[in-house]
Amino acid sequence: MKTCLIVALLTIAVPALAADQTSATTALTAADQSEALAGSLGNRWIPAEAALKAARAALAKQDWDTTLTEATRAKALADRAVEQAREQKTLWRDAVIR
Amino acid sequence: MHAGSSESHDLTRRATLRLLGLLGVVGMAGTALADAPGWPVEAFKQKTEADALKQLYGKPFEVSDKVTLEVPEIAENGAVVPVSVSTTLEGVTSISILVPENPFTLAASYKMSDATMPAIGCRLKMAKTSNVIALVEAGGKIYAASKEVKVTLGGCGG
Amino acid sequence: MASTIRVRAQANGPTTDVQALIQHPMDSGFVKDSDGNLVPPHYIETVTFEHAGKIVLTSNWGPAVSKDPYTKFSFKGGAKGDVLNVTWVDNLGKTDTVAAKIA
Amino acid sequence: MSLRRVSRRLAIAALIFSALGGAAPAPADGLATAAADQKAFQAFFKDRFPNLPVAEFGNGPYAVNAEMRKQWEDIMQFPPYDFALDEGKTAFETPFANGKSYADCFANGGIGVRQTYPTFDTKTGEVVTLDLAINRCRIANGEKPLPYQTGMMASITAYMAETSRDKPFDIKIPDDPRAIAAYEAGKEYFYTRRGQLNFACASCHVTSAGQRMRGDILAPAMGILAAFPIYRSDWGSMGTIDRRFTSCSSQMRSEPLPPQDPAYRNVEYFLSFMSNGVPITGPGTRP
Repeated sequence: MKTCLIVALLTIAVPALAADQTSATTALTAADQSEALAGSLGNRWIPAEAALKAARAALAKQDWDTTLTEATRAKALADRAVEQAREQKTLWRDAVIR
Repeated sequence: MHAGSSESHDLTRRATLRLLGLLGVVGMAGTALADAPGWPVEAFKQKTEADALKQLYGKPFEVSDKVTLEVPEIAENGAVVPVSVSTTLEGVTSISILVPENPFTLAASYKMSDATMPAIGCRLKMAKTSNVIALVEAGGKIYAASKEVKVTLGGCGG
Repeated sequence: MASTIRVRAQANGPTTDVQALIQHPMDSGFVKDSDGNLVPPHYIETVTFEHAGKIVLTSNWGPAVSKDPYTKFSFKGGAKGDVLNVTWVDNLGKTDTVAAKIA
Repeated sequence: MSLRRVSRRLAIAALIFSALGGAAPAPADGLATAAADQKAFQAFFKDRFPNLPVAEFGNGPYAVNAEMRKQWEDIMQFPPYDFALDEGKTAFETPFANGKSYADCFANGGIGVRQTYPTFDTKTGEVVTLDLAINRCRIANGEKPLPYQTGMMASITAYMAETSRDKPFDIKIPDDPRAIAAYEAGKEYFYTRRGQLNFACASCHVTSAGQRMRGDILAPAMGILAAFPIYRSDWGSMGTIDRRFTSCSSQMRSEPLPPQDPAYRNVEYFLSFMSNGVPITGPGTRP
């Protein structure tokens, strides 16, 4: 529960800070990694792809704030996709008509 | 390619006619000639039932149980709504279909000869839920029937 | 190139039953393409069905007629082997015509 | 939090399951499983729609909704796929530059064979759909492959389906571990939730079959591919199974796979096998 709270606080706190190039590229790299993992599990989400694209476009324009926001969003979506794919590895069997 | 062979020539002709129309040289016939001959251009521009009726027939209609309008209650897709109109009236000279909630009210108008059976089937687009009004011109009078068709958003069409 | 008009005309006792399907986009001018630009209006304005020198039906259409438009009607007369001429003209001045045999 | 707990519990269950030897069925067992799956699948739909003859399952939403059926019957008086059908027949009958034709690539000259696709090719160890077979035929004869989703591919498959109308789906799984693996992969794909909306194919076409999704009626999964290719009013044009699969994926906010991706081919194999006995109705029309 405590970790959850800290994570929640961090998530809220991040956009409030002015982003710089380092934080933006770090966030984008992390998002790319999460999305690659989702892809390897055969579960890339369209909105995650869209957020990544927006982040890359913002990075090219050196708009660090937008890069950070979009990359953070992309990573959150990609992480959820990874979680979904991992759960479904076993859960799908429950849906099979027998 | 047969369909487009005379296009450029024709567009020039049409542009000329439009221009002449604007100058008032061709006068009343000007706008009509710019479109297919005989096509009721003004009637197709109208946005209300009353205006379309006025342009098309210039007289009011009376609701008649001798006019049968067949439409679905809920359209499976607003892009393709089967509509059929038939009547037991004698001396039918035209059948028209209005969809008042569409951007333009008049959807289609069919001119019949004395050999044509007074019935027509077609497929229409409907932008949203609307009445569909069938107008039958017979013996110089206008008779009508109307029904509502519900148009819903597709779930799987995105 | 194949005709844009398909006609099924069937002599049925004293009348001939006609169904026609025309390949045409019937763009209304209200729909956007995938790039978000409005597709300009492009629709058939008139279709005529002519049998033995007499026009048995004139369809006047606006942009609310569905894509690949369909027409169904019947007329008195017409015999197997007779020709039914079907012609359309659209708002861009394009046209096509077919001489269909009544079955 | 709770999801994680559930998945952990399931992971333990899966461990026990695989420890008991349940993870990799031997070919004979695999075939028995597929047969049992098919029996249960068809029993489910016959139970869900007790008054519906098997032949009707190929008519999708029109089989289960009277209001839509009436409109469909109107449209079928002169179906909009007629132009594609003509185009497909002409293309099918036109020889390639080398003098050979599609007929040379298929059993029975390609006439009346649609119901046997997808097949499992034991030489290459993969599922071959009709669409893939058509393009392989073209490539083998020095022609360029056709794009998969619409256009000429839809026209040719429309013609081939039409020559197979009323022939029941007759999909075979050979006694080959790779065929069973492909079937199992298709089954897993069909039941796996994916995309931001967290839907599986089964969520709509099994659990909610026959119900409304906004304005549309969800077609039962059994026989759902029998009508392909289809003219959809919504598309205003023809579409193949690939077009339907990719648009289903997109609608679930899941990045679509490329047409004829092995995963799509496997799910087509699974679905068609589940539909054995349902007659081909294609080409079809859909809202």
